[in-house]
Amino acid sequence: MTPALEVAHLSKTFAARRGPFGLLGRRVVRAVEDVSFTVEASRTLALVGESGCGKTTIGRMVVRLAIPNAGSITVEGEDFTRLSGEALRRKRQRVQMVFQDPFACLNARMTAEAIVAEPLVNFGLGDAATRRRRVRQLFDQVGLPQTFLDRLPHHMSGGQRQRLGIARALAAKPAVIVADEAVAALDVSIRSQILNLLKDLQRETGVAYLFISHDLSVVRYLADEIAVMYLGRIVEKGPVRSVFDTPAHPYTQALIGAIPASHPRERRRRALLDGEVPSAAALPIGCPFRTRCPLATDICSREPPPLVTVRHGHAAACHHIHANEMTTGGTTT
Amino acid sequence: MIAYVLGRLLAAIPVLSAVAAFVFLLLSLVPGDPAVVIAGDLATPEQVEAIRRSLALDRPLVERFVTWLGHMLTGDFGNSLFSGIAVSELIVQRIEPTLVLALMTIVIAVTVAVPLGLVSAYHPTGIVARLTMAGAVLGFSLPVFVVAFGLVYVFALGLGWFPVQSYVPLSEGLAGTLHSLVLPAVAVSFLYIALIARVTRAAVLEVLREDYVRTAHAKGLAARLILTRHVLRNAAVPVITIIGIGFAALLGGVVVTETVFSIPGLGRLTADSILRRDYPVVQALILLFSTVYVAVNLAVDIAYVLVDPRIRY
Amino acid sequence: MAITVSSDSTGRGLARGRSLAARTVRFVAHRPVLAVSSGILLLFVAVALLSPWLAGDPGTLNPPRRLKPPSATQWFGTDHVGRSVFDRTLWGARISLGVGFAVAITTTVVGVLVGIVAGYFRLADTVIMRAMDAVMAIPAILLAIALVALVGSSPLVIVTAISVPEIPRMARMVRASVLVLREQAYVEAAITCGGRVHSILLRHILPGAAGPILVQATYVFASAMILEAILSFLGAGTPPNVPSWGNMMAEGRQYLQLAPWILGFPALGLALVVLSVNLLGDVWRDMLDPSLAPSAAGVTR
Amino acid sequence: APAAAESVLRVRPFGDLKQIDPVITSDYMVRNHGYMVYDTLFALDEVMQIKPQMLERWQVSPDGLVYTFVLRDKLAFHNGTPVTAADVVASLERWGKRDGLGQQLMALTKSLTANDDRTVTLALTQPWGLVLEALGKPSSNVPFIMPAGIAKTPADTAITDATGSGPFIMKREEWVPGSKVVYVRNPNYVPRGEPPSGLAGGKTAKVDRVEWRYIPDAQTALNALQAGEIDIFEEVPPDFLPMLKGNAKIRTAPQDTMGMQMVFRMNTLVPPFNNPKVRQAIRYMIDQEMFAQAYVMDPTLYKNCPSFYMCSSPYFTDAGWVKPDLAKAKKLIVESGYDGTPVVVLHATESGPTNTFSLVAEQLMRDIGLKVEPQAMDWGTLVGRRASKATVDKGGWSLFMSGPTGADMMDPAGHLGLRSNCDKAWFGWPCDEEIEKLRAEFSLATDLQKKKELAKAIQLRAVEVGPYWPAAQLYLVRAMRSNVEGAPKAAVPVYWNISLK
Amino acid sequence: MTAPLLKVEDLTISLASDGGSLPLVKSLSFEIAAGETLCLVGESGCGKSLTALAIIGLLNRRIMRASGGGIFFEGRDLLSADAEAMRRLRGDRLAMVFQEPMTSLNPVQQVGRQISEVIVEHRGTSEREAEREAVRLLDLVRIPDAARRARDFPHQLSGGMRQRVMIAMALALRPALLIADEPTTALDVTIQAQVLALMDELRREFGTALLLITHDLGVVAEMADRVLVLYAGRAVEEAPVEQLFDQPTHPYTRGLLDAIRQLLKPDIERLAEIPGTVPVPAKLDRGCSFAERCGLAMPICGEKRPVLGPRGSRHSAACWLGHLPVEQPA
Ligand SMILES: Nc1ncnc2c1ncn2[C@@H]1O[C@H](COP(=O)(O)OP(=O)(O)OP(=O)(O)O)[C@@H](O)[C@H]1O
Ligand SMILES: Nc1ncnc2c1ncn2[C@@H]1O[C@H](COP(=O)(O)OP(=O)(O)OP(=O)(O)O)[C@@H](O)[C@H]1O
Ligand SMILES: [Mg+2]
Ligand SMILES: [Mg+2]
Repeated sequence: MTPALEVAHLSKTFAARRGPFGLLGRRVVRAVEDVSFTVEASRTLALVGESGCGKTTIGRMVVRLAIPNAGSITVEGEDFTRLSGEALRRKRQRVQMVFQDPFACLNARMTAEAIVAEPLVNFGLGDAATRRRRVRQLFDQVGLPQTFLDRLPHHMSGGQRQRLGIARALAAKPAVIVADEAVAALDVSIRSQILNLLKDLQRETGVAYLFISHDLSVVRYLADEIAVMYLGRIVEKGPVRSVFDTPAHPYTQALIGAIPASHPRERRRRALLDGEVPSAAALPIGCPFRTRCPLATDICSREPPPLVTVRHGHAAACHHIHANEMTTGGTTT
Repeated sequence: MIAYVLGRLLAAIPVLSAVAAFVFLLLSLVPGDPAVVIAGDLATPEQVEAIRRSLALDRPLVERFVTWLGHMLTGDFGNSLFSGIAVSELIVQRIEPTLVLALMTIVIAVTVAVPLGLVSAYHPTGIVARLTMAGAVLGFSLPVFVVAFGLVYVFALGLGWFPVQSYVPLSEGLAGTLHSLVLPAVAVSFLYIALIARVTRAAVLEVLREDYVRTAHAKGLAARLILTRHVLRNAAVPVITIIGIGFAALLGGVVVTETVFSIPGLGRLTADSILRRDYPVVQALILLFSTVYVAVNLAVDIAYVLVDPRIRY
Repeated sequence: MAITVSSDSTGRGLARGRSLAARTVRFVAHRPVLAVSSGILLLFVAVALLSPWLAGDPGTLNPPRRLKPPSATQWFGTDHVGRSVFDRTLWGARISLGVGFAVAITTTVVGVLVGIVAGYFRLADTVIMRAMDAVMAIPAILLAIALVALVGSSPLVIVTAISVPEIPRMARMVRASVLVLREQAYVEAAITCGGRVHSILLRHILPGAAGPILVQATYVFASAMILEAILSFLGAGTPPNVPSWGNMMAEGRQYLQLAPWILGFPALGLALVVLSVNLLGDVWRDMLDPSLAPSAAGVTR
Repeated sequence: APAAAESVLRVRPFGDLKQIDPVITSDYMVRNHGYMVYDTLFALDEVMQIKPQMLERWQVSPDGLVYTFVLRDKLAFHNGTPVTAADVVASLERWGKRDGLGQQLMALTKSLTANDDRTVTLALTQPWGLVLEALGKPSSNVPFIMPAGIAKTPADTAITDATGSGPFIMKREEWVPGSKVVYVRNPNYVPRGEPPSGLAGGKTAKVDRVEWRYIPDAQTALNALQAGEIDIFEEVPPDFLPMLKGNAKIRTAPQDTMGMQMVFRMNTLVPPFNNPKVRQAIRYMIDQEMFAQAYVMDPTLYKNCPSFYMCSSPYFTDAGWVKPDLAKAKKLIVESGYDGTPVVVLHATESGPTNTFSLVAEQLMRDIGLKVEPQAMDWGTLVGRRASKATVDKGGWSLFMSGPTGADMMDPAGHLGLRSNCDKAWFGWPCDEEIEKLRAEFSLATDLQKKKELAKAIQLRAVEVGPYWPAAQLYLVRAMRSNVEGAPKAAVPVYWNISLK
Repeated sequence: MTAPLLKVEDLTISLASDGGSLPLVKSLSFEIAAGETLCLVGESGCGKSLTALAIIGLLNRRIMRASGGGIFFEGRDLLSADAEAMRRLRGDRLAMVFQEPMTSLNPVQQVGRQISEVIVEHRGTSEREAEREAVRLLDLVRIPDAARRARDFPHQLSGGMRQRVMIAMALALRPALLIADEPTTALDVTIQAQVLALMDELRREFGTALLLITHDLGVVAEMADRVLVLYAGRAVEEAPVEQLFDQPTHPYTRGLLDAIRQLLKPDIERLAEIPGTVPVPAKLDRGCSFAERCGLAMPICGEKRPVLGPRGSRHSAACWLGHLPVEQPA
């Protein structure tokens, strides 16, 4: 079976111009560096990591809003990066995105109904009546009352807008959904509904999710696999269980360690990561994480660590994997 | 970006060539010929024919175009068919008043219109908004000669502050020049104020509802600062566009104003030359205007990037 | 699905009836400005259409009664050859409004098309906008004279000669807004939703640019009427015996002091029409403004 | 810039000086410019007598075949070189190639030679009564005397050097076509001893500088005059005159002694005006009073002049003239078998009498049953269009209105509108052997009584064939600040002898 | 106890439209003392953001009205304060982090400038100095390479970075009250922890009071002193944080806590949900607004609206079940 989404050796740099017309020079930000992963149909890959490490950029490349500098993106066996024109447009139906910003991505002049109906109209899915029905169904599914059909995004709260974005992504029944912080603005009860919905849909339609999130508990609930990114690279990748239970990379460990308490009594001063976060514009030689890594040694400042398999399906990029392998019991202690 | 600018400058060559050829063609279509005008009302047909020959106007169109192009490439724009004065000299004589008038007008217009537009967007039901609207309607619908007449009547004939007409060249002192152009500049800027203020208002209304304006308020910035620093800059692209368009049009000459105030500018030179079919002058002028438009448009496009970093070409 | 939605009949029912038309009616009812300005505009359109029945022959000269001020018999006075300013103003509405609307619509439609395409596609920008640069510099006067020579004088020629140099200006204005708007996140979202280029341009980008476009259009509308006079003067416009507001104002200019009514009445007509068009533009803009939109009322009751 | 002590006369001329060759063009502005910088051999005085101007003396042989002209002493061009007989010869030859009378003169000339520096001999092949009329011609084209070097320029190529020997020197570098022409006093000019009279007599430049400021807009010019920014305003639109009445600082005076004749010019080559009957109908249609009144209300400013000649002309006669009669005109149209071919009017819309007269003409023609198709245009287009001899459906024309100065309408010989030599005639190309024969006789006649009879005969013939119709005579007015003194009463507005108080 | 820093009394926010006015937030009262952290939690769309906007005085005046007893900040009623007085307070004593980090930044101004601006405005320092301070603040919120990033435009930053810029802006002048509307949704947990620590530091050092709006009960657990639970525009429960986690009284609160707890359990197949959705505001006239979705609803719930009543010291809830013994959550 061809995987729903296959990303190979994806790289993206941004040349940020400094000063008007770049007269003060350019700064090249390496936002994504040689990233590869595969998401099978009916599976969910969670992308987690440092803020600014390139998750959104990957998502944007996957839906082809950004053109990668290198690498390929294959959707259901078809190279997405090669398509253009009408073929590309048609193919877009298979890959939809929930945007990180629930307001900027909604046209302020369109009613909620028109927003959700847009992919249906564009991809010619169903006649007007079917579309009306489908939009209403989607509103129900994401928990938006039908009275909101005529509302403009301006008149909705953050969570309501986010649900609108989700409904739109679901509308065309795509094969792959890139969900960029799709549930961040939702309260826990709605979030539960949405997460269940996503799972149900996956079961029903076989949709694959590329799920970008900072909320590790959500990731653990929803994802099958997880990829941890740091400064544009994947530093650890593996089945959710394996990664949560036995994180191999020190950054992953720090992430898991930093999950907030679930009860006020459990508050404590966590061991926050110290050290400078290096700039994506001036990556250090060797391991990008070494500036903050408690285990860093000489080799880390010389050679970038390769992604090596730790155990079945679980790989990490660290020179000190074995020294570091610990069997922390997961999230809460 | 530098590459972009260079590209645009290079692109000016085909643009100007196309304009040159097109104008040549247009002129050949236009009835009436300069020989007839030169000969005057009483001339007989043979006399006209003889003049036409002496001006080489009897040559085929293509031949004339090629000859003209050849001369032009060597920097020779020819002589006026009438006065015999070199076209370049004629244009140099006329460019100064036009340039000063255009600058003055646009400065007046922008300094008045932009604040008006801002305020009338910010207080859409306030007195400023209503007055601006009324002014804009008058600015759009009153021909400039009516405005000019009113100004002259009050400020020149009545109060005697400014001259009724005429232009004092820069060589006689900047103050005199500016003084002589106050009324014309105000008269033309009336329309421009209307246009710029309305565009500013429209663009600003669009921006005012953005979240970052709310952020600016949340920072406790004074309204004036919010409007100028945050709102205006985000609304600037259409405003700059209309200013650019207006400025280019002003440089292209404002015939009526120049006529009414008797200013020897490019606008009247253009109109007169067209009307008397002074081909070399018309051609050179239109090429000049094309160059101006190309330059102003390029400047405007560069300005976009300066005000809005998201814009790219 | 586990989510059971509270079915909420009253709210739905209300919302469903809220079609654009219904919203518009409701909107109009609440806005006297809209009513007044569309009233004025309709009145003028009616005058223009009905002028053959409302007014006498606008071409009849009567030298002995030239330059007479408004009076009971001649409501608007007479002009420099003794023609009735009233008759001419009424008849003038025909040409003027016709030219104004035709030019405004032509300019806007073509300018918007050119502008959005140029603003959206880089290649089109380089090619089309350079062509526009070239067109911009051709004086309307020259074009008009040439066109008349080529095809004879007709309303089409007037409209063309005035529109052609205006189109690049409109296009630049549209393009400017598009350059900004095409970088907006919602446009990207629309692309991923499979929006065809035209729908992205027309549905997502154009409404955001509507404000300045509308202003420009009303300006073109007014200036076309004034320009028409200049063209008539050059023979490109209407025949000298057919009045237009522009024509009348141009002729009345010499008599501004002596007989201000010659210029005054057509100018008043023009101002009223421009005012109502401007007000309508504003109201329309307000209707389009999502932050003020009445759809918030969708939750009322 | 003028120094403070300089006296400057600021004039708003009626038009723009587009060019400076008074021979190549008949443009009146160029003519007026010519009077500033050039001098003439003869000139017309206030009472229409031709007087020597550059000449010390002249004589004609008893057989009327040889004319000898002796130049005054100390005549010099602006560049200092003396005016010689050779200059005169060259200038007259060039003029003779273009001017109507000049051409006639040259046709009869056996030789034109410079005997010495100051003497010119003109030998004719037969006696001609109009030699002085030609050389003292007040209006276009005036036989101005220019340096031989310049006068050698082919008559079809415009000269660009304004060096002459007249009372003023043109400041070429201050000339801004379309805006300003500057003349300064010619310090070396030696005026004649006689008192000034019309274009003749002593010409003294009494101001240091004359500036022609072309103010295209009449309203602006009026304002400028009221504000004292100009001293003289040529061709005041008659409707402005009442506004100047009460102003003590401004007075008005006739601009020239001749006035102008409005001309209703028909194209006699193509239908409908190729039909003499239709032209006869027009003859009954034209009501000069009505035409004039549509333009001027003040009866002193126009004249219903029942003649092809100006009322001030010695040849004036109302022989053969009819009273306007619209009913008769209508009848004649019906009789003419008019087939509905549209009368295409080249309607120049530039303000002024032409526009108004066209409007009136159109209305009257409609009233008598002609189909009228006015085509608005600028004067530049008009002069181009009127050269076409095509029928109206092929871009031709039927009618235009024009207003030549009275000087061109004084006598049959120089008469612009009466010329009926077919192709060579003025636009409209009337063709009538009889008229031409009478005109030739007129030219050769030397006796005034004989001439008057011939002029009457020509008029009688012309009313039958209708080469054109006069549509009223108008007088132009110029307004000046009350401190302007000494403006000559002449056939042409000139600026010598004027001083500022 | 000292006088509270902020006291909101009987605040009602209603939507004015051509059809009348519709309350979205109803009779809300709460207070915050200096140095205290109050967390506002509640269903999406229940009016949290509107409340925040009302406090800082930035509701869209043309369609929204805030009315009621008053909003007293440092003893002064903000509802009746004049525009200039409000302006002086905002950004200085009263700062807010908006929920929409992307659209809340000016797209055409460098982010450093956007931060320094507020310093210049209220402190009158030189541009230079303020810019240095801006870089320092960006560094504090853990933006790498802060000096260079300060010169970036918002579109060049990632979502989390923009959010941190917003936070830096709000912290710039160490306000007396910081309103943070979901400030950390785009931050990964390590950065989030650092940013929260930063706010906490501010609170301890300068006595800044914090009104924190969040959906993340983890953040609540970490930060809150007290928690106010809103439902459909009304306060339904208010309690010190430990009490709330230990003894949630209102069924809605319990639902929320259940939802988060089960997510923490490994290997759950399906999350339990609170059935139904928030009813539209218009229908809230009678009875308890939560009744339709409440598993414990009684007949009275549909008829009479419960008022906020005490449930122990500093703990109150609005529920007819208030007096029934509450089970400890599992
Ligand atoms: N301009 C408006 N017109 C109409 N209704 C509005 C408007 N703004 C907000 N609302 C409604 O008011 C309610 C409260 O909105 P608010 O933004 O305060 O919610 P919130 O509690 O912040 O939710 P979230 O957690 O989703 O951000 C929502 O139901 C929303 O639909
Ligand atoms: N248009 C752009 N121009 C320049 N740099 C950019 C641009 N877009 C993104 N970047 C840079 O690329 C890097 C990755 O950004 P991205 O938005 O992918 O991060 P992210 O992982 O989604 O972060 P977050 O969790 O904060 O949303 C950042 O350093 C960002 O500054
Ligand atoms: Mg992101
Ligand atoms: Mg909110």
